Amino acid sequence: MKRMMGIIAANYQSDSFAQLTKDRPVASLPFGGRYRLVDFPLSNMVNSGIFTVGLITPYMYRSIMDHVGVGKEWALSRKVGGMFILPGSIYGLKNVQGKFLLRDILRNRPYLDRSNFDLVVISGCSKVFNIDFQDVAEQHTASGADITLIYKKTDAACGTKELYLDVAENGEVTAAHDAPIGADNCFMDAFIMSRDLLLKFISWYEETSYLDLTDIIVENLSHLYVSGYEFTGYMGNADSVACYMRCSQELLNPEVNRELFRPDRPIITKIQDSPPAKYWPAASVRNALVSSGCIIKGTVENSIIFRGVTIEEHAVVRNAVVMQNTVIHRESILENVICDKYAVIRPGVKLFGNPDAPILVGKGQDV
Amino acid sequence: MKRMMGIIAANYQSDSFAQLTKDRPVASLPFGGRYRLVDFPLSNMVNSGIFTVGLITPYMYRSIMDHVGVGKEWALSRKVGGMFILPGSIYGLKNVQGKFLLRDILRNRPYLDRSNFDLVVISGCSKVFNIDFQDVAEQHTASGADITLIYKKTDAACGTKELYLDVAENGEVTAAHDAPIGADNCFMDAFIMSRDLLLKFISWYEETSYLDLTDIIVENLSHLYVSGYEFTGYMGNADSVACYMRCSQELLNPEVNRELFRPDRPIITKIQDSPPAKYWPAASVRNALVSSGCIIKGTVENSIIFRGVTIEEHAVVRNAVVMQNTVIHRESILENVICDKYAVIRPGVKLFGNPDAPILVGKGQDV
Amino acid sequence: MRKKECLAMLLAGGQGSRLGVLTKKKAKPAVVFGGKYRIIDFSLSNCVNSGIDTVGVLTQYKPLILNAYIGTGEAWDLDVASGGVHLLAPAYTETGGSWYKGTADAIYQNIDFIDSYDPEHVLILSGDHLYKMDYSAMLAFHKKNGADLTISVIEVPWEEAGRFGVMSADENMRITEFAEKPSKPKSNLASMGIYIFKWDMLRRVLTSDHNDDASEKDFGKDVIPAMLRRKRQVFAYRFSGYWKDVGTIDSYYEAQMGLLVEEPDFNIFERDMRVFSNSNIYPPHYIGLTGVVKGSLICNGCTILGEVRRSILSSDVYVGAGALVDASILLPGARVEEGAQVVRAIVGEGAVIGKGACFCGGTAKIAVLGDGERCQAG
Amino acid sequence: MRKKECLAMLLAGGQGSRLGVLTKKKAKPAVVFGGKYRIIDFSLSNCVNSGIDTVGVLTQYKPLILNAYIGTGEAWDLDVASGGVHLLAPAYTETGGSWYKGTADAIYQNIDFIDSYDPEHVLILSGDHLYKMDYSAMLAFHKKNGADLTISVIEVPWEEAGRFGVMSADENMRITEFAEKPSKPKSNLASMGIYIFKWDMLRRVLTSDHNDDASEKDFGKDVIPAMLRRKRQVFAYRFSGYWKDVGTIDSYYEAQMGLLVEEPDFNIFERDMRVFSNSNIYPPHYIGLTGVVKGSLICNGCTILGEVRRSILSSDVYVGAGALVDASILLPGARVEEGAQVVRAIVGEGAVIGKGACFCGGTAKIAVLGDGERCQAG
Repeated sequence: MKRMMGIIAANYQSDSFAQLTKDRPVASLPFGGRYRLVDFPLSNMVNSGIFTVGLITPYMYRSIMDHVGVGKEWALSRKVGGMFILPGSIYGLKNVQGKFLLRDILRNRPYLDRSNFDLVVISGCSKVFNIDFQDVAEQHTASGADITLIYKKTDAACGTKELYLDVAENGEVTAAHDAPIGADNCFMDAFIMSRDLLLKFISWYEETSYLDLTDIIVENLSHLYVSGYEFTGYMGNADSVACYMRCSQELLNPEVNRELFRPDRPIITKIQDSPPAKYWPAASVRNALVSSGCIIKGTVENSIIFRGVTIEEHAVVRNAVVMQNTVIHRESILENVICDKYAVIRPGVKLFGNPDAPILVGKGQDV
Repeated sequence: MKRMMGIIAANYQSDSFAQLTKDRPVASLPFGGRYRLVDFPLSNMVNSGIFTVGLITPYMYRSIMDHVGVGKEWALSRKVGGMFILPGSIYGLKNVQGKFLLRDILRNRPYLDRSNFDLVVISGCSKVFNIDFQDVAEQHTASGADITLIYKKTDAACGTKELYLDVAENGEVTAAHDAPIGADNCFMDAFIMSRDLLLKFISWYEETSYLDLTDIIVENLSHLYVSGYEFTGYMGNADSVACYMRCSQELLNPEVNRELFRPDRPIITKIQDSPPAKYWPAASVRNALVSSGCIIKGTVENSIIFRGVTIEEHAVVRNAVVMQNTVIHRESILENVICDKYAVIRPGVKLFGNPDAPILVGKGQDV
Repeated sequence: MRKKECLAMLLAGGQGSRLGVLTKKKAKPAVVFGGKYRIIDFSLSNCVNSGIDTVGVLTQYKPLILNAYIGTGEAWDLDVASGGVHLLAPAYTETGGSWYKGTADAIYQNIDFIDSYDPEHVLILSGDHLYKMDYSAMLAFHKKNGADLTISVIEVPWEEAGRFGVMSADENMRITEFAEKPSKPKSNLASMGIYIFKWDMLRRVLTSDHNDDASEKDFGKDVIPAMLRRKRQVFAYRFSGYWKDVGTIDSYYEAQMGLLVEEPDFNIFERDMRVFSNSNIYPPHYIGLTGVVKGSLICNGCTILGEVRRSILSSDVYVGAGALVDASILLPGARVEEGAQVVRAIVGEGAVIGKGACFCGGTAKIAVLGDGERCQAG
Repeated sequence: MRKKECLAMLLAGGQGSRLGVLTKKKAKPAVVFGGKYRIIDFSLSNCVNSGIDTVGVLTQYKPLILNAYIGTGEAWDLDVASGGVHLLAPAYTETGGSWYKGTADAIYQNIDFIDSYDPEHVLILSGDHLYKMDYSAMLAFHKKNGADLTISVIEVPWEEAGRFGVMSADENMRITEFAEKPSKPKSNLASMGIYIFKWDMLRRVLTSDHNDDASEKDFGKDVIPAMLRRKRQVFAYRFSGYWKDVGTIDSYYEAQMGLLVEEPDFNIFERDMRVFSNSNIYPPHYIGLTGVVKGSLICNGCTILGEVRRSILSSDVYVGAGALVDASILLPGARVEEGAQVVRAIVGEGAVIGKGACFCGGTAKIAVLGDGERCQAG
């Protein structure tokens, strides 16, 4: 087993989520009925035997700290290793398109300095997949690469700002583009490199630390041996509202669901204590993921229903994502809608969104 | 037993600590050999049966989050109540002299809104004492006061910016001054008020939320019934470098020590796993507090030695505070010195400070 | 450490043989109830909700699953340094091992443990009933009376009184007479098996009970009658809420079916007097295109492709396409394969109803399949 | 859950009667050692440092303090959902209770527990030695040989070999002969009581041992000889570091005195292969104006107003003014009052040496005062 340390960029903001990320980083966006996006990289690391994980946290850290705490649920509340909070820089992240800003790592350099791991796994938060980083590390070591970028063959990644890789037959990454033209290898915001090289990057680029690590890698493709690791499992992309909606719907595909939530590499999240979901005799539910603590009296189709949601009699919820503790009153209809937490949909309200541009109901909003 | 919730202002900065608080709030200043200042209000609350505690955290939150985590050691990692992280506002706190800025509470209003407690205990971090807030709450309720301010009779509180109270015979606070002239009742940065009144303050002063809660209280002394609670135990003041030094030295008084660290109301802190302190045959130690993990080969007098400090042969440490993992090499002499964590004092180095103006050795500094 | 006013001792050592195959591999308090709970959750949650932070759990029969479930008590906010949950199995000493010979003996063998907290009062609980109770109100009543022992009682129908320990009390609720399962009950005030003792008194009484060779070391049969004979201050505390036995297959089944009505008497959705439990992390349950769920409680991790009516599905249950589950309780990890039928049944943890099989009870008798067992078609 | 490659079973049920009064109230693994540790810390820390995250701790004799100390294993990073520490006391079943009859029987009774992790190999440990060992190196050796059983061995002086189980091995370290405490040892390779078994094999061997009425159910006396008789692949793994028995008063005392030298063979200050423990929170220790401390290990919470030389003071120990403590071990909460003398002695937890009293051992014999006892002057 390779000994690795991890870094998760959980600080970046996005303006492609509108009010969904007004008061939270992308990392703490609720997803999949009971998770937050950060649960996926965290669980991937822990399930791959990585128990020293640095979490780059945003200025708006409350939601993520509330959720992750000291990492207890992920077995990261430890005496040796464990979870390290790495506060990210504060300057206008929203305007910057980067996810792996060098300055965030620079600022937390002691985390890298004080460790004795050879390899560092770095992951973003807005792509959803279940991976064994041990496999990646083995290929990385076997290939002798300086850096191994993880990618998925797809030209429909849906994201607004993806990186597509040209990968040669020997696995080497020869070029990168920001559109799938000529290449359908979508970079998954996850890569492995040696700790030494990362420390070198920090010294070399200290003066231009506003750069993104991936930009630095692309810039150095000719000097470095950058290899690609092809991931063949499911990758969901939650990089914008439309992507988030599509990716949520994909969870209703039993095969995707089974692959993402496989019992041998479980996605771990904060434990909440809710009673089982209660279905009333009149409930009508099909093709849906429903979480504990819900009370379902109405109709639900093709939807993801989070913990503690109440759907009253004769209410209809279709092609929707309804987050925690929202109440949908009787005779209202929601189609192609994303409801944030604690929203209230009054009786008889009808919201019809477009599948590609769902209607958003903000946190605590009363409609 | 009164049911109360707590708020600890752990975000304020101070410029009277020089480099000791360069990268940390006052709340996470190491104190007493193994504690941080925030341990005292946290332990006081928990020992008084307050298990819903909001911690107003600073922009530089790493040190405090590392230390407090989710409050597990204080039994605040709970399903009901527990510790709530309340991020404080970011704007230039260093220049502001306030500890209880209304805007920090305003920003975290849901913490107050969603609770059903009658009383709120609010405490700062830079005064050190062991109190039972239940006693205060009982007097508060019996007196019918709107607010009860806790004070200690002393005109030598040492702090640079104390508030002194005029307390009438019936216990009412009639005036407040920023010097002990005419009053030697030093406000201890701790008070109790009803949650309702605090919420009212928030609404009344929303527009002028840069104000400090204590200023608001003083401004309203004539409209409100503000009562004083006299604390008769030991109060140490760690409000500046000189105060911190004096207060540290006071811990060497066995009576003070016994009172502050009483077993029935223990001061709780993060558990670290160090071996016992090891004294070599040549060690000479008197009147000192020494923590686990130290290796003592030289001479220590009238000093506080934190965890993992090494004091080599023929080194002399006198009237000093030496923080975690500092190494003091052979034949060096330290008198009236405060060494921050991970400092290195080279062989033969001699530092003689003044008792009222101790020499500071910064974190990781190599002297 | 502060002296404890009251600590609780929870009797969880019994096999619960009346639950049949459900307790073949675990003690009764560890049996799953209501989808995501285990029977012990109700007593532990009552303790926490009553402000009792120190609980000794007396285990004996197959305690492995119970021990793992309770852990440090974190799930119930009971992982506190000044108290918390302690698992108290019978111990081996210099003179050999000694199993618990009865409820009173179990407490007797743990006198040292109780003394280490120096409590004023000790609350004795047994973990096989479904109820929500604020023990602090009972403690206040006990203290007000200066009682040596207070027994929580509930009015039961006269025709059922003979199944309980029943007592007669004077106008101050001081107990004048106590009869364990009398054939001709003189009262319909039944003991709920919840006692608060002054610890000094209990320690003395247990010691003399221990030395009495004729005693069966049981609270109901020996300790309480002895205290009444000696004219101790024994009071009855009247409780009037929901209280149901879950110690037999029928009562276990009926109490759970009671959770399915629209406004159940025992409400697991209530925010005050919450019921806490220690749960695993499963994804939300999935109801497929062919799934139907009505009038049921469903836990996380389930996959439902068939029809589920008036049933309780614990975590990680699978119901295949074309299968029917009606008026049944499926314990964690149970599988109902394609086209199978499960009616008025309890299916144990990890048990499997094979393709097309029919596992159905009748009006008279609930069908029960043990943990890990398999029922095949034909 | 992933299949476990190797889980550890730690035998912690023995009384340790050779430690005399120190084990009057607790099992040997719970005895305090080196100021802030308990004996079990060394084995548990070895497990964690070797990457073993699943440990069954077999308890029997007075396990209360041990149980409370281990808790969920959090102190050793062993509170992981996919494994962790499990306390395995003998259990009561439908057919009554059954105490552990020997080391092999203790494992036999927990076959179901081990099976639930489906391990390839099982590491058996006993908790009464002081050593640091990377079990993963031993496991690699075991796997390389395709061994059924690998026994960790250490070279001991020939004159002491008769106190151990000794074995002869061929050039590949395959064991050809094993003798438990032979009067005329043919080898000086002593068993350290550390075994790695292929689980499939061990399960079979334990079952046949269980059915053998003549067996004492002991690994050294029964299981290993039986495997050798049947020509199983049994190998010896040579360990060459520090390894000391702490199971008698003398060895317990000497091993601790060994920690006091400037460069001890067993180093608790080392950062790799750290020793973890579960500690309470005490303030730093206080050395008063009249205090003297030389050549000693001192824990938090102590107050030292007298003279302490070549001694180990556990947490919360008090040494009054004018008192002398020399070449002694003071367990947690011990009090040495004004003017008392303690020399070559072990003072139990919470024990008190009264004002002016003298509690001194000699060169031949260490003086030992039991937990909570009191030694008065005159």
